[in-house]
Amino acid sequence: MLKMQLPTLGCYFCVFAKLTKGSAMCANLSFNTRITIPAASAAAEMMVPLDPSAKPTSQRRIAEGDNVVVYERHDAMRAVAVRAGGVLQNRFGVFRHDDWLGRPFGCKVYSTGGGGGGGRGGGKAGAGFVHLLAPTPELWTLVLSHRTQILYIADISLVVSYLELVPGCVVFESGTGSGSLTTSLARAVAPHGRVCTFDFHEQRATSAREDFERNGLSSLITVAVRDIQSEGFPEEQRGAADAVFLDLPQPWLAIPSAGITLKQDGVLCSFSPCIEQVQRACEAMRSCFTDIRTFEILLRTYEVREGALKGAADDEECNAGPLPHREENYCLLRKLQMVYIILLLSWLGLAAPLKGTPAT
Amino acid sequence: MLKMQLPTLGCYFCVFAKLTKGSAMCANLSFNTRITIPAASAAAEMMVPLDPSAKPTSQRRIAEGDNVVVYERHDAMRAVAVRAGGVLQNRFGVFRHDDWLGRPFGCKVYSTGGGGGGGRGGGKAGAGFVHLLAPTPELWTLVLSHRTQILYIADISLVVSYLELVPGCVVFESGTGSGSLTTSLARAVAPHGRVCTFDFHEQRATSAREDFERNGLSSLITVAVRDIQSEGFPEEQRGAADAVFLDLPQPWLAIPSAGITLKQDGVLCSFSPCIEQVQRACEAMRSCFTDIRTFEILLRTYEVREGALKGAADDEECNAGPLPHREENYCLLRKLQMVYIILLLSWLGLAAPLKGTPAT
Amino acid sequence: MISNHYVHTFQNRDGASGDTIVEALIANSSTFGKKTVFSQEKYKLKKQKKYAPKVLLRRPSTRSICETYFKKSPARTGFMRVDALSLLLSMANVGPYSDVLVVDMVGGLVVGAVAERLGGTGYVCSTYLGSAPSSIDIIRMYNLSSDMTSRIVQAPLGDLCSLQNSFNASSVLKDSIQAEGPEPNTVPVENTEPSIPQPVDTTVLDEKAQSSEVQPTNIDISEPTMDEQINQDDNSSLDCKGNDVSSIASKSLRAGKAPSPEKMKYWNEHGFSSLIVAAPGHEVESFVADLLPLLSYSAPFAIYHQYLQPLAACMHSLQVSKTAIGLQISEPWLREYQVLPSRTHPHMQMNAFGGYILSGIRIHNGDACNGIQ
Amino acid sequence: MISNHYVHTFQNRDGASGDTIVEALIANSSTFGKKTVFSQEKYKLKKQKKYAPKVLLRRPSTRSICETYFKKSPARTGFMRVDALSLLLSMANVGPYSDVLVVDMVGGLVVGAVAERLGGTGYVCSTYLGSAPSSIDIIRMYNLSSDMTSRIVQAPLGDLCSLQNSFNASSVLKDSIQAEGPEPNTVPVENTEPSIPQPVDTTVLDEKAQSSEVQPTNIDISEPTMDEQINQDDNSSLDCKGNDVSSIASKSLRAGKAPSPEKMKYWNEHGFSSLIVAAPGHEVESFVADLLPLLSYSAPFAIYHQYLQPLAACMHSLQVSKTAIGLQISEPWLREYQVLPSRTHPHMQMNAFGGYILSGIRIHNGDACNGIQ
Repeated sequence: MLKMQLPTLGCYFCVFAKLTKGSAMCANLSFNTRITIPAASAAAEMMVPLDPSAKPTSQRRIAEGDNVVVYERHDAMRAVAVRAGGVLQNRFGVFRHDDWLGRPFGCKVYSTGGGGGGGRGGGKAGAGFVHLLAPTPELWTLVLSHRTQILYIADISLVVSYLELVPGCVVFESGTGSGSLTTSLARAVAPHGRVCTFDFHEQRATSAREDFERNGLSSLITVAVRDIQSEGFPEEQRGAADAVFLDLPQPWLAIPSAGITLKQDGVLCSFSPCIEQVQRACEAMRSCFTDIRTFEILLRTYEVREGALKGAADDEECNAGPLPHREENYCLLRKLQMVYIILLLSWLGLAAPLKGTPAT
Repeated sequence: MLKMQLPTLGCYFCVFAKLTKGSAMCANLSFNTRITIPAASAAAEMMVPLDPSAKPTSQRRIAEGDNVVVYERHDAMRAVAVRAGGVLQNRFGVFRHDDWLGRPFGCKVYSTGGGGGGGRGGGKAGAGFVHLLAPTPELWTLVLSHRTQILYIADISLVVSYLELVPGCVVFESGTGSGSLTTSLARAVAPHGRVCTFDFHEQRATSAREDFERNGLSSLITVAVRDIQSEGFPEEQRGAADAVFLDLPQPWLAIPSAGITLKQDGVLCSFSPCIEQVQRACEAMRSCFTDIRTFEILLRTYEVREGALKGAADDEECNAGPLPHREENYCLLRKLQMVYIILLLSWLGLAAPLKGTPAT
Repeated sequence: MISNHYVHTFQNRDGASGDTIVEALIANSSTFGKKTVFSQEKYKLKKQKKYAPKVLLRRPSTRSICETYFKKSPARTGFMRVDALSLLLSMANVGPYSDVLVVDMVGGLVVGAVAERLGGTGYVCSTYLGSAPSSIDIIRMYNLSSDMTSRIVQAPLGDLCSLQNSFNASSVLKDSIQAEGPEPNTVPVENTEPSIPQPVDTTVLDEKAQSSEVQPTNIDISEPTMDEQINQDDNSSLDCKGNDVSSIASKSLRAGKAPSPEKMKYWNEHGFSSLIVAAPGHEVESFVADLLPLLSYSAPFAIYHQYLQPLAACMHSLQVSKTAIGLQISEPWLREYQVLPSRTHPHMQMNAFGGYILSGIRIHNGDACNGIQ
Repeated sequence: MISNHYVHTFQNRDGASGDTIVEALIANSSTFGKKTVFSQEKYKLKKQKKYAPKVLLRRPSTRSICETYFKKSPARTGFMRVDALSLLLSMANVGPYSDVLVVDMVGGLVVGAVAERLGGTGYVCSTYLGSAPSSIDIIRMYNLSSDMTSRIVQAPLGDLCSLQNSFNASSVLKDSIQAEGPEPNTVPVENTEPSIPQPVDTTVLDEKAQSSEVQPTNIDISEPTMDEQINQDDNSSLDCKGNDVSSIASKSLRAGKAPSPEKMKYWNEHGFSSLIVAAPGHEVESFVADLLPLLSYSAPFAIYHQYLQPLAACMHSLQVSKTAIGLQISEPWLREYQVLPSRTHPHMQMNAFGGYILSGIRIHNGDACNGIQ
């Protein structure tokens, strides 16, 4: 039942580095570090399918216990667990979960009447609708509960690529935060890999664990409470990780431990908003990492609207005589007016809510 | 006879700050600090007109002694001083200056034959042409001799705006470098203002002085040899400047002196490529400046080409039956093919030379 | 009464401190003396919050005016950011003795900026289509002397084109607009209806900006409003040097007059030095086709638009017509940084809308270069 | 002979050091022993420059392959930068057991990246218009096991559409392409003509890159060439563990087969999990109209293009048809920084061409949600 929130700070730096001198003793604790996968609870929609039957297809129907993402519009979505007798109320009206059962993901469902009240733009009776979508890590990022600043899709996708994650990898993360990245890490290493994520904040770890459980990711993700900056990663995980991701205020404190935890040739990423953090992290990496590279990634989003530009001649009262030159301009003008206006929305992809309401 | 060079380092940071506690004693040495303006040499085209008669208009003709910018194409221009009997040879052929006299700026002139030889794309005989343009600070930036890294139009325009330069202002600059910014500063403070520019490198100062002379800017610009980092601005200029611009490797060394040289409420700008320079400059400014703001400006340039996209159906041998759906697509497709392709050229506006040769 | 209007005049002096203003406000408040000490303190704090130290008044400049509109009411100025405006001025080679032709549909932001750069020399000729000029009342936010203001003239495009007895017989404007009165009315800037047409509540924005962080360069762009707590119409205690009320009033009289017939004739023969078009929301291609012949050869031009596509169409048509060279569309990208010990990072707030600029240089497109006019 | 081809195989092992390779090259050089000491040293330096320490061989990954092509021969991969490719994979929710429909006109870069993410589960179905599939021979640069390679299938769009007995009768492909042979040939990847069609001289670029700075992540993408100085065809001294030559050869046999009829039937009934289109230089609007009905409801899709305009047209037509929601065009912007003591600054090299991505989610656009199929 969570709504998207806007980010308050947009720019982060990603520092990537490869381990050169790793924990040689443990270099063979490799790809095959699997854990036994508990059978996923049958009813729950799994965000990352662990077997072919779990993926959403056009023939898979919404069932009780499934998580669905209720899409009102581009910037208004929420995650809902479907249960018998359940009710969703929003500004478009009241939606009964029972009406959703048996329908395919991606379908459009209508409210049963009784407007949402508060929303001034919403429909009043019966006419409101929403779409029910199968959850993905990308959608989850837009609906999750913000317990901390979160990573968005541009950062996430770059991190997954540069960490060179493939199915079967073991990846360590600290801190867990709101679990935005964790979910994408899990997808990248599934079905046989593992994400070990650490947060010093106990309540935050518990909430993240609940979220992962709810999304059917518990078999892929281990959440632990631990202050990585002061304690480092657990000693017994020496050389266990293909990749380590740090999102910590003082990443340089955790970098030596990350070096011990990584396999040889493993990749480390440190994610920071401030340049001084980047400078100190790079400094700390230089002793036993190579290929240290720092990136900044932004995402600019465009919206397309059909719109007419005012013609230069629109301000005139009388119509000009059809001289050839002007004729041509009119013709071009008309063509232009049919073409869409590409509107630069924002640099983050999430700001700038759209005007108008889609429903009713 | 200089050709444009490509920048090697694209990103700079501009730190702007306003003086709070200035040299109170000198606060009335104000706007009216004019210097006597020597009569400009009659023959020379002045880049910044100091009286209404000097500006290039459609009736002003190219005369001996004028500087013209010879435009071959977007990325191939050079500055030429017109002289009787003079000859310009490029890959498009040989151009006689005598043919240019009496023509308006902006005209197209043809080569007299005898191809330029080296240029493989150039015309061979008689058919080559160039355009003769009146020099402006913007064109000068593209044709000047690079003795140092130079500022480009995006940085220059932002600096002039944030320095809040208006006609009559006195502005100090160090170092002079290649004089790219200096020329624009002169335009901004003309006709009655003054630019005092300093460079520690004697030959560089001399070359810059020659350039300014050639462009008819000597009455606006004073070039002095001085190491501002170690010596500071001249004591006698205390409180004389409305604005100070620093492009120095260690700007923090010159900032106290800039504070003394500025009028109260005057604006300082420090221009640096590295973040550490910005950090130290800001630190040095905090004691007696306010409104310290740091910017990065980039310029993305687009090229427009008429081009057709391959239709999805172009790969097919047989033409599909005219079903309504497909019909619509064909129609849209055809429209698209007529519309121009907007091609992202570069972030700097100067890289990425265009393909093809415009002449012959 | 010391209305916001008079507080505006402080902006014309260098560095009038906020405290001075607050003291002046207190001295002129008819009710301040009657308040309790607590109320007095509250009043003072309220005024201090409004005028000092969060608002540090400065001589207004193109930079600060553009930044303020972009922050508070960006739709009014076509989302033109300060870097875009700065580029327009550079690309159009605006300098002393320039005769700059301007199409300003951004409230006067461009006209004012050009007038500031001209410094009382040359002319900025603001042109428009149809019978009524667009509002350019933002020019009264600028620190323009009456001399500088007198350099702002307004003329309908039809007049400029019809006078032009050129070889270029392309414009239909001659036929369509010549019938109208050739003398447009002087814009009564001071009396114009406040025209902030977009739904942005500037007051709310203003307060939000002030409460969230210190905004030393804020300029209050809201229209003069009555202050309930200050009723005395007495500003004798305020030492208004420099540009005073009368000089502001004079702007309304001098700005936007029709150019003299001599000037029109001169421009017809010599051409304008450069052109700036800022008509967001408008199709610019045919506009520019009419405007370009009014420039002298070798004159640079710069066309701003919020969208890329109309500029691409315009650029393509100029490429085909061979009337201009050096054509390029630029998109400025500006980012502010927070530079603080251990907390240096880029901001992202101001980047969403920067707009695009098509720039180029008018050339003589005929081959018979010698024989013109 | 130890050709570059065999050196490539080292990339399949983790961290084979450049020194090892140089030693192997020396050991296998027929002429090395005959050289003078000076020549020997020169030879060693030359080889060292080529293989160590400037080229540090790594297990190839999507990241390094994409970066290398972008640097050396960007036109071949449609100027697709690593951040754009990464976004495509995320936006199309590529994960285990996905059945990803792909249109890859970027040489196989996308097909290989999807196969790497699938890790031997699911399928990547590479589809194409007309009779001949586009080349996907870049997939042999990837570190794909034969299991992973077998998950790459190729099918003409006509076959996929004609099998679909859906309510959506929009596609003309049924009529036009059904006549063609339904079984496309397996792509003989290893034997395909080297297809680097653009005028970029990769060798020159390669050398320039190497001489200007250390490029530890370079991958040599040039085709196998004869090395004049090494003539022995003997690689016995090189301990090729992991994916060896035979496993590479096997890729050519397994990649790009036609999907089984059972798979085709399954996809027809269940739909593909997601769609990625990378067809730069092509108009995508009608393409996507044919592809979208092949997806399952709620399936995400991501369409890459070098230009904004074709995506805008496509997005607009999807908005009108109401077949997709969450539509957005994204432009990634990536910048690398140099972080060194007192010399930290951003680089600008890699930003010019990033491309654009249209993403969205297919929905059921009918109101009768219950009664489908």
